Amino acid sequence: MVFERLSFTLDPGELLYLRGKNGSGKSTLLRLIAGYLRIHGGTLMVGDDAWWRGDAALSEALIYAGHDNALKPVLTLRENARELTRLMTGHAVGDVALADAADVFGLTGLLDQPVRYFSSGQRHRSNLMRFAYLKRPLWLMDEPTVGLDTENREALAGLMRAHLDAGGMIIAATHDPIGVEGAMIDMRDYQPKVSLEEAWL
Amino acid sequence: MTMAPQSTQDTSLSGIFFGIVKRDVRLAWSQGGTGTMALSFFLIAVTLFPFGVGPEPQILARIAPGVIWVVALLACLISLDRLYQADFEDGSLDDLALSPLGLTGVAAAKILAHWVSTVLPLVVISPVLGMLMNLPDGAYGTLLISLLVGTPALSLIGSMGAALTVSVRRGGVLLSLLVLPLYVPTLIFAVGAVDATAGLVDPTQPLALLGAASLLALVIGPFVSAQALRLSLE
Amino acid sequence: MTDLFDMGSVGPFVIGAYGVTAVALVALAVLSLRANKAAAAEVERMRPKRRRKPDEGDS
Amino acid sequence: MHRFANPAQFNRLADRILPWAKLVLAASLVYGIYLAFLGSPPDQYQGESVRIMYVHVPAAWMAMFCYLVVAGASFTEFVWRHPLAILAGKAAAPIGATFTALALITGALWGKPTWGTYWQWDGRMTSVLVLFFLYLGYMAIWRSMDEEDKAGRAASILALVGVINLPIIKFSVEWWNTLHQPASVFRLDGPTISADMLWPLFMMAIAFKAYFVLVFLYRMKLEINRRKLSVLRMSRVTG
Repeated sequence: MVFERLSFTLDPGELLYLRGKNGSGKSTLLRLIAGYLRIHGGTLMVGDDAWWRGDAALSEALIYAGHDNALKPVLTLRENARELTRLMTGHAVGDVALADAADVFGLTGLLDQPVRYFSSGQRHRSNLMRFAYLKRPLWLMDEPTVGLDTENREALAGLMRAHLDAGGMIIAATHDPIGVEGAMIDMRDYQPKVSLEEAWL
Repeated sequence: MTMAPQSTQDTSLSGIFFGIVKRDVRLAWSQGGTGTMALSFFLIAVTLFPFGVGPEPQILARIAPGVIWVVALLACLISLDRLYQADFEDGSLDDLALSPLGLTGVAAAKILAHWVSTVLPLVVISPVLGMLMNLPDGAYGTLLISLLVGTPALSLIGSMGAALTVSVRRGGVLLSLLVLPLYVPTLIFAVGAVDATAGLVDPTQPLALLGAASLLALVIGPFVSAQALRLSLE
Repeated sequence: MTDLFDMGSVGPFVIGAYGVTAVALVALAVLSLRANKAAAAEVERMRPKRRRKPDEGDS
Repeated sequence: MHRFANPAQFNRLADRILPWAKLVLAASLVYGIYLAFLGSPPDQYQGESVRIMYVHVPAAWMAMFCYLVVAGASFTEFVWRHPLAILAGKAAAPIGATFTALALITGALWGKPTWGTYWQWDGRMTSVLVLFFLYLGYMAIWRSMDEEDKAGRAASILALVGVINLPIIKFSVEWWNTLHQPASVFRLDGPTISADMLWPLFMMAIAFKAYFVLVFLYRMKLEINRRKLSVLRMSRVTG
């Protein structure tokens, strides 16, 4: 059991930061919302209908960016983006949308280079690019600012602000403020008192 | 007002499905893919048998179907542990799980990609090995049919093993321990069919049983693989 | 009624079969019991200490 | 935690059953051995070697029974996520594997005097051999992953897939057997079972069942204690 009695509502246009030391459940909460984990108690609601794990409607409404960059080193950045868009929508990604997305993080020059030559910073930015070329209302970001220099942090902040203004929602598990104001939850307040495992003793 | 995800209305599931198949076939034959590995293993391993058993044509002819099928099965097996593990390691399994197609559909697409990219080449090359092994002339047709009808079960059942061992380091050995017992029916029926033709007996019964085994694997393969993959995502 | 020892040439196989079965089942039982006793002792050793002085180090 | 799933309650139940299991085991074993050796006649064809049947056949039955216990535990794990049920699978598997190995060994020891070869690739024996590999796979998965409960659920999936495939494997092996051995081989527990041969068989079967209950309950206690240890150690680490 990682946390309990946690509940919040997020309205369109709002950003929620998840604070807390490592292992306090930030990533777990994000992965739970993304539908990877099984909920022991409580429900995940969108509007008034509940979402279940592996529920296609759930996955079509969110973009999740975790710690490792889901990129195939053999393929170029453009091909990776094309494959991800096809995976999520079944259609090809528009070249204009892709060019704009690459431009946001200054990756235009690298679009046609195989990812295996990228530095880890470039790979991380390539992973964040998905928020630019995929149109989904809910963004789930796990430590998005790791390894970003100030210029790219600004780019990310701008991207997030634009998304919020368009009525999108963001949940970001991060320690440092990106400069985009938003509500905040500290996982420490929801540490489990009696863990499920106690019942074993 | 929740901003409706515009893409939901026109998500084409078939587009996703064949997108995954194309991607995986391409990856299998690109750098670090398993396509070439399985094919070269198949060729080398079969040619070992004459060295072991001796070149007498009658002996080779007698064991040809069994050897070709067992080595094809092993070649398929060694290419399976990277089926999901590669995606698991670089994090793209998370994206696959989020695809509107659903994990079962994704598993089916990856299994089809594995069959096309790794197993089909084995089937295409098998007549050449049949010659090496002095396979009786009449049996080539049934060998090809049995491989075409039987090998899907190898990919489908193997996929379950690969999904179960996706988070296991060096899961290849464990994968073979899990999957080989389940391969027994397919192996028995397939070799039975080819032996039947060699013995001028009608092979339709074993071929029918082989098809049934593949159909059962088709029913449980993708679903069980999806459940096992979901485990590794937790 | 047969005499236990005049089973002729088959004797060793019969005795062997029963012997192997006995050895295997007894071994499994003893191993299971001993492992359980050890685990139970370990649980007892760790649990009371945790209650009385929770911060005492692990012995 | 579910009402029944409470480990303390299970231990109490186990402690009530254990004395009875020991009693039944002792009684049925003594009477079974007596019947097997002194209380039943030698077979008119095989002579004394038929006595191996009284150990071989119950062992094969138990091999199958234990796998059904494992499959049942795996099924409850997926339908009700019952924390104790998955341990039942883990506890029953080694017992099942032991019985399967015994069935194979005693089968070979029986084959040698009767047909001159230790291994006959007879349809039923080959199925037991494949069952043995299914056990090995199940037990191997339990130990293969860092997190035990994930390993347990993976093993449960395999057990369920195994139980679906078992009849198919059995059929295919029998079909394959008739293909290669058209001559009707003397069936292991063939039609020549006379009444007084049934009694030792029945008694030994009861003895093996009682043995199973005894060792299964102790292994369940073992698994529960192991789980308690991991919880204690984890809580010690996380403070």
